[in-house]
Amino acid sequence: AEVTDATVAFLMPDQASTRYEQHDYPGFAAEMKKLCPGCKVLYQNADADASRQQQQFNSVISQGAKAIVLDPVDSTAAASLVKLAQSQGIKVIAYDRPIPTAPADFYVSFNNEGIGKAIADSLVEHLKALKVDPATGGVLQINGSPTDAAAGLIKKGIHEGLDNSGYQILAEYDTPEWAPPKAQQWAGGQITRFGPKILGVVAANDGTGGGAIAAFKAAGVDPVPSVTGNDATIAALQLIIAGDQYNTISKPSEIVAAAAANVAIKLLSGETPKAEMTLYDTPSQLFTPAVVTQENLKAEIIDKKINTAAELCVDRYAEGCKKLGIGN
Amino acid sequence: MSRQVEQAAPVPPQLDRADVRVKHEAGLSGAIRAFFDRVRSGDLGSLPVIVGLVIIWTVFASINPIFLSSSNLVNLLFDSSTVGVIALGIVCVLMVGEIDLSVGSISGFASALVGTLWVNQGWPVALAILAAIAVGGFIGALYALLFNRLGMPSFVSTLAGLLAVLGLQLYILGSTGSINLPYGSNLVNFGQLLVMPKIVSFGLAAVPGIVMLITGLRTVARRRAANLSAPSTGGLVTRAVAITIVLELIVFYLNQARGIPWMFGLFVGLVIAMHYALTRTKWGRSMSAVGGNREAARRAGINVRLIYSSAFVLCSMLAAFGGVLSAARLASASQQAGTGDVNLNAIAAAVIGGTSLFGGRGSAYSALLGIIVIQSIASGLTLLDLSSSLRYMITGAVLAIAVIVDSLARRSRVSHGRA
Amino acid sequence: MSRQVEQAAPVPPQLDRADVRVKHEAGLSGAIRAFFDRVRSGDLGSLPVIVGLVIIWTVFASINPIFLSSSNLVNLLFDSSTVGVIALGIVCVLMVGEIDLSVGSISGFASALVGTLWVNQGWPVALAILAAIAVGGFIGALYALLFNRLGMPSFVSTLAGLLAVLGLQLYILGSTGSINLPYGSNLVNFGQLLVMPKIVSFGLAAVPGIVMLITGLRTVARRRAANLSAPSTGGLVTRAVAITIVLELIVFYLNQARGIPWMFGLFVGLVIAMHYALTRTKWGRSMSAVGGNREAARRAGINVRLIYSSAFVLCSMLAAFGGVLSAARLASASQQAGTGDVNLNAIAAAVIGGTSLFGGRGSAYSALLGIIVIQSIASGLTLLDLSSSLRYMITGAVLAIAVIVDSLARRSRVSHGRA
Amino acid sequence: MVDNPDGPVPTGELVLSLRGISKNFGAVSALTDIDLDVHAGEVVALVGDNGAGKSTLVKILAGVHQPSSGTISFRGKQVALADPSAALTLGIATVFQDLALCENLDIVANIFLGRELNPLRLDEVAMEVRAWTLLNELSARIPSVRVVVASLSGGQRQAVAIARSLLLEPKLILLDEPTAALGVAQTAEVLNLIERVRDRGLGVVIISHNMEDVRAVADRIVVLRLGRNNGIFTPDASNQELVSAITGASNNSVSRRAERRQAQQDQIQEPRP
Amino acid sequence: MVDNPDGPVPTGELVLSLRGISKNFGAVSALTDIDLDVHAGEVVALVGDNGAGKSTLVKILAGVHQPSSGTISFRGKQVALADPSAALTLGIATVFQDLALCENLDIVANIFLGRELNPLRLDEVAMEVRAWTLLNELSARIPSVRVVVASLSGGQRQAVAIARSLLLEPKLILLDEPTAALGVAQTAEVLNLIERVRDRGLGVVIISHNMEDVRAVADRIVVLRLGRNNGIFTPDASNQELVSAITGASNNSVSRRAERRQAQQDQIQEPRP
Ligand SMILES: Nc1ncnc2c1ncn2[C@@H]1O[C@H](COP(=O)(O)OP(=O)(O)OP(=O)(O)O)[C@@H](O)[C@H]1O
Ligand SMILES: Nc1ncnc2c1ncn2[C@@H]1O[C@H](COP(=O)(O)OP(=O)(O)OP(=O)(O)O)[C@@H](O)[C@H]1O
Ligand SMILES: [Mg+2]
Ligand SMILES: [Mg+2]
Repeated sequence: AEVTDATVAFLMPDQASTRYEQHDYPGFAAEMKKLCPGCKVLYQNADADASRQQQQFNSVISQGAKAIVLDPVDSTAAASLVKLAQSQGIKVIAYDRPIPTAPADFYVSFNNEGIGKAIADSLVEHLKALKVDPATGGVLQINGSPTDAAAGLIKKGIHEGLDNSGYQILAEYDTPEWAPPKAQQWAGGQITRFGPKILGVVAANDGTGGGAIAAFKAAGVDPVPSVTGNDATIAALQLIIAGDQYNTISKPSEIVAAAAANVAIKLLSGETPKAEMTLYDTPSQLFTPAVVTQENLKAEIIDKKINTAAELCVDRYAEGCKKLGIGN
Repeated sequence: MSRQVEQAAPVPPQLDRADVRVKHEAGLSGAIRAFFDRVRSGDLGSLPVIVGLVIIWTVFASINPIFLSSSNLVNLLFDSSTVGVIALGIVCVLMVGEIDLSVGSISGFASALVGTLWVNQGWPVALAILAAIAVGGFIGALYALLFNRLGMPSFVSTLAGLLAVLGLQLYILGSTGSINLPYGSNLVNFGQLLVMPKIVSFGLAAVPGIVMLITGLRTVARRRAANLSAPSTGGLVTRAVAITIVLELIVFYLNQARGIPWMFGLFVGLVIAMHYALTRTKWGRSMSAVGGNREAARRAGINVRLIYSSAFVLCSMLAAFGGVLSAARLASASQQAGTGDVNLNAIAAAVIGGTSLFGGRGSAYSALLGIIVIQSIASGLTLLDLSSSLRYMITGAVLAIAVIVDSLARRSRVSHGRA
Repeated sequence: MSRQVEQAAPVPPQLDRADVRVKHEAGLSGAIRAFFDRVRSGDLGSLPVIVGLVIIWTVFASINPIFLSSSNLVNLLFDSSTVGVIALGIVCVLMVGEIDLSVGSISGFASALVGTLWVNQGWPVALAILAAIAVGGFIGALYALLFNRLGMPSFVSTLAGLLAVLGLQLYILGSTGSINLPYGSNLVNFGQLLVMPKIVSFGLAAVPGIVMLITGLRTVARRRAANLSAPSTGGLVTRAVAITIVLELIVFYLNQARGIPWMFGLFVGLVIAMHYALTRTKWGRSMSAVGGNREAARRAGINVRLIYSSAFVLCSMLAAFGGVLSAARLASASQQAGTGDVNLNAIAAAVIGGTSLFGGRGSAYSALLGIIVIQSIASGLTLLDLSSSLRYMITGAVLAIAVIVDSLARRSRVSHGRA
Repeated sequence: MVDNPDGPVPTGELVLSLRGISKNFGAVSALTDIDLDVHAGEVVALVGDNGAGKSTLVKILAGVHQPSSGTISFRGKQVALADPSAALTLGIATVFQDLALCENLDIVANIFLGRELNPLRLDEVAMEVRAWTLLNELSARIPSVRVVVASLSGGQRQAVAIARSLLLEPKLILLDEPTAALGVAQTAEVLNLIERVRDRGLGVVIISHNMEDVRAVADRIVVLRLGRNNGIFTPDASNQELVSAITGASNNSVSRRAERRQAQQDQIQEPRP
Repeated sequence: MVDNPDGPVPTGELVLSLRGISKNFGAVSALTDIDLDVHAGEVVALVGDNGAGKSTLVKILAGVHQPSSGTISFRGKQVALADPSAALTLGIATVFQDLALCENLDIVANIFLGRELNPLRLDEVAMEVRAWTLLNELSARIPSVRVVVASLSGGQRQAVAIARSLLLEPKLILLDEPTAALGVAQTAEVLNLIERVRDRGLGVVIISHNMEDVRAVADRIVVLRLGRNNGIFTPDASNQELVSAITGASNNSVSRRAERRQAQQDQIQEPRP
């Protein structure tokens, strides 16, 4: 059956990065508009509060949502939301983070654990390429918030990447609330502690990575050891251009969001969307994000039109851009 | 004795009506006139907050009528109950002029405890809940000890507690991250589904009016017998009937959807019990006295330390219980439970409802009213598609508006010489 | 006049030494004896917090000697300066018995403003900073308006502000998320690298002692002339020398590493200025008076509203300035700036340092001491490899320990009849 | 408001004049239709039972409360005393019954509150000297002026409050039970002081429950009863008269007590010689 | 502590006995080596200059402060008054100079504070009736007992504080300037009351600056000066004697003022007839 006027909700978890409001939601809304101009999209962000997400979930049901795309704040707590919705015949599409204990109707995501592993692997390869001797030191690991499930996944992935890499983890830190100043302070402490033994830093997102870079700069360490990131924020891309940050992860969320919109429409019209695999008993479609370094920044970001050269190459970064062949 | 002799006027009929300077209003019309007098002089109790609430509701409903749909309101009641219970504990510590910044952590820790003990260790659920509440009480006792024996300001001790208890929560959840409470278990049903049968809710809604009438009439009789002035029976009956009608209408409306959550019923029950304890018992009197003038209370022979201890312990126990309810509501005990703005919301609810941060002035109802204000704002805004930045700004503005009415009323009270 | 006649004793030499009941200690040995008397009776000022700090430092240093390495201490000073400036503003509002819960949001908003105006819009950096501070002041003026005109409790208005300003911050950062402040720019260098030349730092470390000596001697002379008792010159010199030696030693030690950050110098300068303003000016006197007894201050003809306004505006301006410094420190203006525990840390710093939450008692130095306690704990723990759960627990415990000494001293003061 | 508020006040001029002042607190009418005149160089005593409204009247004159109705004229001009600083600016100094001191500040700070010398760099030495002078004038027994008011005895606090009011050069001084907590010597000094102040041409309003003191210093005694004017007496009115006006009955506890004591003493003396 | 604290006190028994009580506040010695005895059925007046230490002594007896040294015996047994409730349990009721009322509570609640009727379901009606009875006994003029103490006049508050102390059945009553803020009628009632209480065999300690009242009710007058015992007088001691003991000099402000007034009156009277 053709869907013409359904209400679909898009529930995002937090503000920790801008992607949800800058990329995911616009991407989702645009795709919905294309697929079903008469449909209504409800957007909510739970600001990292599981109870608020529950409230928003109930609220969109009151508003007549027939399909809900849910990026859970708390994957466990989301189980009851899934059950609640399904008991009323409402479709739930898990988005970004899986809901392990209650199979949703579909799961679309970038692979968070994969992200963690990817940035760690990328850093390790880089160090090996530079022929950095593992015996001379190790790397720091900066994780996300200790109370954030997604951070837990990334942390797991980073460990996977580092544990058998030959590079020892000097110290590890769960950054409360992903706060960059905390990451900076912690990194500052490690710099006094380990000094030149720090060969690189695996940071779970661009904010904490930026904090680590600031710590190195503040300690007068030059050059700054390689620092990873994740999310491809403009600020991080600029740091990569300037050579201060080593890598980040580009997650053109629009792709996933569009996929979620497709799945939603399919589910609503009674079709079964095509699944690549089954995760936690849920038919799933996972996208692998791209690691961005100086080498592929132009290809991954500019050429794929995720950001424009004009956005990135403001005055101070113009020179770096030129070196990477970005802009005019 | 000497009074009557000195007074030139004819012997006044009642002990408390002897002073010629006081205007007394009699009968029903008098009661109404007295009410308007009070409105003008700003002595209004919780009325201003209710007015603020009505304004907020009207605005939200006019933007999106779903706000007032009974199913949305039922959800609102579910959501209010969990933090509301915590706010009730906050009222206790605020009454004695102290604060507890760690209620969020304690609630999260309690939910983690219930999760581990019940789900992972297989304890009976009731025992797990009791254990969580007991642990909460123990933490409160610790604060009381630090306060009474070492004189540590509660702001500092509970700030330390906030961190330490959060650490404990992460620690016991460490291996699993978060724990599912079994969907379909009584506890989770209680937190998510259970509503009162219609007949029960109608019955309960009649109780306040009836109790008011019975105790009111008894008091009138006793006061008359003791040669004291007494409110008019007419006014009493009118008030009881009015309250019953309003409550029954609310219940009727909510019964259009799922009905009144038992969890909300429990919360209101706790509020009423706390109100009784604060206003009608020696303990409650001592709480106000200690909050108003600690030294005077001590000189009156009140065991000030015991009162502080009771406040801290009660607050922590209610926080723990609120945590259990949140876990039931979410069907999960997670590392995030109790973090975020639980603390601030609980304290804000009490303050918005009219409990003073400086002690000695407050009411159990402030927790109920305050949390409904806060949750109404949250619920109303979820019905609008707003970006987070706008949502924050509007939440702030609406919060301010909700309290402006109350602040203005209080100001007018002060300018009329009632502090 | 009548006094001397009545006193049977020989005419007392000094106006303030006429009462026979007061023991006075004279000379250097007397000063020392008086000091120990004060220690015993618990009247110690900030000494107990310093003792708590020393305990913490000793423990951390014994676990990991790097803690006391001068380079770690220099980091500590950098980190302390940003939140310290915010805590200084909190001291202002606490002095008048109010609170500002939105300092975190304001600081984040200010850093976002500087980021947008300077980096994105190309304003000159100084202008951008001034604009951010001005906007902070405007927000404070708004709180003052709500407080003075509508009587809204500052807890509520600043809670609303916390949300609204956070919304503004997200809004202006909306399109970019976070903004890099350019490495190598003066502002970022100031926040990360700039330290005083050794000679300057030694010079500045001598200033307090010299100023103390000069003003002390002047006061002694004036008091002698006015027939008032005066402290012994010997004690004065001893104290000035002791302070100078201690400061020079600290500076010497820190100069082993990079030296004293200019940012910390700025913070200390602000603390000293605020201390002067609070203790030596009419405005400061009025602040204490309003915080201690608002009605008495009003009856003394103090413009109470103006005082409240100045407190709120100053607090918000310092919060904004602290935000700018944090941005400089981090070389970035992000959506997370000012969220998390900035609020709580700033308020806690002031309270831990000894400023009362209830108004009328406090000191600018409490911001300095308190923030150093808090940052020492954080810094000490970064040097240990701990899981988050342990980290939280230990932070809580250490915080409690840091304050226990102070609490005990205060208790002894109370039991000696000094409230 | 007043053209020349700082000009000298000729003795006998009408400094203050109240007409029809009323004040309600909620349902309680604390003052009803009060009239009162105070002239320069005159001590007016305001007496009345507890709760008669004396302090309320003083607070209205000090700008603390606003009257519900009625007019206040100061030196011939009608004035609105919107807040205490308005009253202070006009030259009305007040010693409040509840003293209105800041317990957390020391004595010097309290005495000079709002009128500190050298606002940008407080002149502590000068203020301390002046504080000692004022307190010694009142014979106050104070160990140190650098202790907080919270640690003072009741009488010491009252002395501080009185010292405060002497600092300013006022036109009118309102003293609400200034000697209630004072010792015998201090009371005598305050009475002396009132006389000196009166002789300097100031208007003085004093409230007291001590009829002896009232008669000693007052030029006119105004009685309030239950918030209303209840007669004006001269100092040579008998105690009996005054007490009747205050309590509203000639057969009152005071007279009864006096009678009973008289009777007892007669009994005791009878058996003796 | 006391074997039979509730037994009746035979008149004349030594109720309270202080030996060598001292109290230091930091560098100030508020009390030095104070001795004091109070017998059952006796009214002891404690007089002294401002800051002489009277209230400090009362606070020590009420358990508010702990003495720095010295011993307290109550009904023959040495006792430690660790806190106010210990003193209350022994049967020592106190009216404090600063009243120690909770401003945020109403009059009834203040009177019954700590001694509420029916702790689990406060009997408000009975308490209100009792409050009115007590206040009427004191002739207090109070519009309503259901207003908060913050809105009362100074005298009304004092009446409430006195009413509080009458509730309990004490063995010893300490009154710290109980009549300072009271009107003439109320003062008379309080003096009556003290006599009634004394006649019931209670010990009473009263502090007052009003020598007339002191002489009217006291059986013994104990003078403190600068924190030390400075003589014990009988009520028939002359004003002159008492004032000299209080101020420590026979040439004091009181005597000078009396002389001056005498001189003035002589002057005035001379030209007349
Ligand atoms: N702020 C207030 N709110 C309500 N009632 C008040 C307020 N202030 C005073 N009153 C009432 O007004 C009346 C007069 O009080 P006021 O203080 O003027 O008495 P007073 O003559 O000074 O008595 P006293 O001799 O006891 O000091 C009292 O009954 C008191 O209860
Ligand atoms: N808590 C305290 N801290 C420091 N000094 C105190 C304290 N309490 C009282 N004092 C001092 O002790 C002395 C005696 O005070 P106290 O209150 O006993 O005097 P008093 O005899 O009651 O005087 P008054 O007649 O004025 O009430 C005073 O000099 C006072 O400053
Ligand atoms: Mg009065
Ligand atoms: Mg006294």
